[in-house]
Amino acid sequence: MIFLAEHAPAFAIAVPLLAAFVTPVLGRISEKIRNIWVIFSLLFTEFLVFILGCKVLDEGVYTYALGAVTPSLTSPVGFPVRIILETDAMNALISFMVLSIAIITVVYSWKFIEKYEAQDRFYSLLLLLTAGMMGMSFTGDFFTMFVFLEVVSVSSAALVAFFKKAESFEAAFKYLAISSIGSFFMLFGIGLLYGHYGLLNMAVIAKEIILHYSFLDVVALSLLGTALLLKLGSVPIHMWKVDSLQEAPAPVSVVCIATSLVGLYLLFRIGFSVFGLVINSILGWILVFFGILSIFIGVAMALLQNNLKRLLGYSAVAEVGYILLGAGVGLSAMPEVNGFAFEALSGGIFHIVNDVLDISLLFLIAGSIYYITKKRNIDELGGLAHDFPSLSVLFIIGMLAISGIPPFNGFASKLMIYESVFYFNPLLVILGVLGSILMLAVFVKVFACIFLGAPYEGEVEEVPGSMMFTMWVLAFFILFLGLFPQVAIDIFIAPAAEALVHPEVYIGGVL
Amino acid sequence: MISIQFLAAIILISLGLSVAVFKKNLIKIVMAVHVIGSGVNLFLVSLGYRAGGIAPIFTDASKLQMVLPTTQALTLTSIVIDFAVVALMLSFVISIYGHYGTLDTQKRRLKE
Amino acid sequence: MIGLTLRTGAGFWNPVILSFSLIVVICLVYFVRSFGEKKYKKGTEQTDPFFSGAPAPQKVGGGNIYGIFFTYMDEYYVLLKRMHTGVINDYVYWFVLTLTIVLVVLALGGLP
Amino acid sequence: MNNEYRASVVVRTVAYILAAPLIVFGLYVILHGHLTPGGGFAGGAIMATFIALFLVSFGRKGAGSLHRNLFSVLESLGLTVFVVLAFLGISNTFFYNFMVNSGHLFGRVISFGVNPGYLDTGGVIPLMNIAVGLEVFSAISLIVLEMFTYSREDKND
Repeated sequence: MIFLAEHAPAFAIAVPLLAAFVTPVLGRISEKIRNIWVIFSLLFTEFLVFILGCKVLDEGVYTYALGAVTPSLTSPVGFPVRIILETDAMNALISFMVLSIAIITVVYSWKFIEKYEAQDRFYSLLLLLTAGMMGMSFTGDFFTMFVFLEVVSVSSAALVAFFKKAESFEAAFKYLAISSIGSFFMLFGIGLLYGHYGLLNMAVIAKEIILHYSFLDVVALSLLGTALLLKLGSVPIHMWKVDSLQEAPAPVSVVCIATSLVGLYLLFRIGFSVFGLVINSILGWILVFFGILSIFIGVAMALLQNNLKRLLGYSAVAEVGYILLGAGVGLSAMPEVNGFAFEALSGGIFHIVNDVLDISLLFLIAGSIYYITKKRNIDELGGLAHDFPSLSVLFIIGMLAISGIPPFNGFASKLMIYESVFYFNPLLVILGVLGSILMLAVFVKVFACIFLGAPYEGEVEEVPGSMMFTMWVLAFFILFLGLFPQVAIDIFIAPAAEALVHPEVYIGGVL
Repeated sequence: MISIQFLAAIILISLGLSVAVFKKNLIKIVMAVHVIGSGVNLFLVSLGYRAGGIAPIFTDASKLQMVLPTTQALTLTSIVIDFAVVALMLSFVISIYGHYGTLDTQKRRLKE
Repeated sequence: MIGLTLRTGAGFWNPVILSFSLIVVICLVYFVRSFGEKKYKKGTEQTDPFFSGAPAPQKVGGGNIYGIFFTYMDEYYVLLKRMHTGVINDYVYWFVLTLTIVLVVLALGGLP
Repeated sequence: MNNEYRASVVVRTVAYILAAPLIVFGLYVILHGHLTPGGGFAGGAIMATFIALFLVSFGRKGAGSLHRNLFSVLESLGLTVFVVLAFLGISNTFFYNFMVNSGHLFGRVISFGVNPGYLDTGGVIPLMNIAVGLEVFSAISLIVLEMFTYSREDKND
């Protein structure tokens, strides 16, 4: 157990990677063995991340040097020369969430993609994507971050094109083109930082930057920050995200939501831990600006849509806006975050968890509706509540949660964001609440069109039990976090926020 | 005085960006992505250049004379990534051409 | 009740109490509802929805909802539709524009 | 469009002549990855050039004799070997070079200073280079093969 906990950061990347390479071989033998293998490897990884998370919550930040004689030998010659994986409460939380979403996706996919070809490659790419996201969340240096970011881009673009329709190829091409341009700009920023400091390790750069902060760092920060805003799909560079969320299979859309979550984590890591000690409130204001823009344009465009998954894609864009709003208020108070700014940041982090649960539930319901009716336009649907009452109950839970209606989880985190942002700037709260109301309007429309009305005439299939099970699991967590928000705050949200607002602890983990 | 290799990298990146914004052909966009990647790679590898440096392999040169091979490793990795991205994008372009019958970026079905 | 009340810095929020009172209110509503008239005939026009005397539509399409909102927000939506062209060139253009804005704002206000 | 596409005799002859040097040079670059510039990716790409040349000179018939399943199995094998080698150092850390200076395979102990470049050094690095070379060779060959056959089929329809 101690051995596993010691090597957990490396294993969390390597186990899905190894599983991804073995999956095509196993798929030739038997589909059942392959499915068991995939789910078992992901469960094992989740167990590793869980014990790593417990260790980190107990003992503080944990660093792991790849290829060293002992894991803790991070800087043998005075500065780190190896690839270092650094774990604190924040990335333990993010990687745990990502793995849970991946497990739910795999269970959902068993039946969902049963009738399609190339299932081996689907699971293989899904595991590769998981490994990439693990790498992105655990990495402690900039270049490894870039590499895993590209692993995630390439594998998720290939997954978006899984249905092999004309539109899915178009969406995948757009996704890959814009995200690789973003990645290369990020690499350019990383190159600037390397040219300035001769190092790539985040913690060491964070330490050096206090002494040598200059215009070069500002350029690097804006390149990195814009590329990450692109990755997480903030307005006005959100169009690729909506396209790919619309055309991807529903489980892949859910995983794409998880990738933007990891992008948010990296943005926080760079904003708080690396540049947190030097940058003033202007970066926070930039995040607040893009957050408000995302809320407004995302919700307004969602109101216009008639394609269910495109509508959900735009609401995912709007939900990211709330996280940016909360975190931006927290960031503008760096380097000393306390009081309302800390509450806003914890609200933002709590909203990451809630957002990924709510949007995932809604996307999985959209996938089930496509599975049973083969239709995606809400005008062609109607009256599904007669035949599928449990699906409509799930949809009500998801829609109330995402629009922030008590007592669901979306309300708890939005309340934290609103109340603390109110002390920062009351106008922002008004805009945020307005966005939330419009979000409810969007989903009332969807509910009325899909589930209400005369019974649906047309061929329907049953929703398989494994798909219903995954959706009920998500709904259970939504209800649990809605009813007991303070439990979540005490156990993992507050330590994660603490880890972000104390960059010196992060720096001390390496040096 | 800005070095000529940095200037070349900046020119390559701006060329790629302008092609990506103004040219309406999917193949040209793939080329633009590749050119941006090459510009960034040129920038990275010229960061690591040191006049009169020695490769850090089986020599007993002093530590200060040897070149830190980090940037070379970075550039090689990023070339590999660039290769993978371009290959995948080209295969998407082949499929798009098969379905749409055109390479024009203006002919799209996903909008608003 | 330790751990059940969410402290938000400015106030507090207890979902358990709210859910409990919600259940109480729902029970109360059902109690009041039970006083209602029970003599209506099922399956006749008495249970049909009332739609100004005309037969009620069986299906409301997504485009039919919030029509008046779109009418009054027309200018805003024209702007939004012009923004979401779905052309890859414009995506790159928006990226470059955002990069410029972030760079200028950070350069003006982010330096020590 | 002629189904039996074949390149001219000049191209085919040059392909025959270049085949052996390409493979040998690719293997050389892979095996000397820990001593000279190059390594798994560069060597694998050089070897995959041979497959591209083969396809160009022998067309569809040549493509028919290459099995894509073989390439995907080789690709998986290369990647698996790479990760397993990284796992083997786990008694210290992941990716720990447990074979260097051990006296066994690729573990020759050398003194500090100039040497002629002994191949028998480097620990797991040469083995990882071989694994990566195998992976890159089969992956690039697979890409070239898929693109080649797809574009040919497209034209014939």
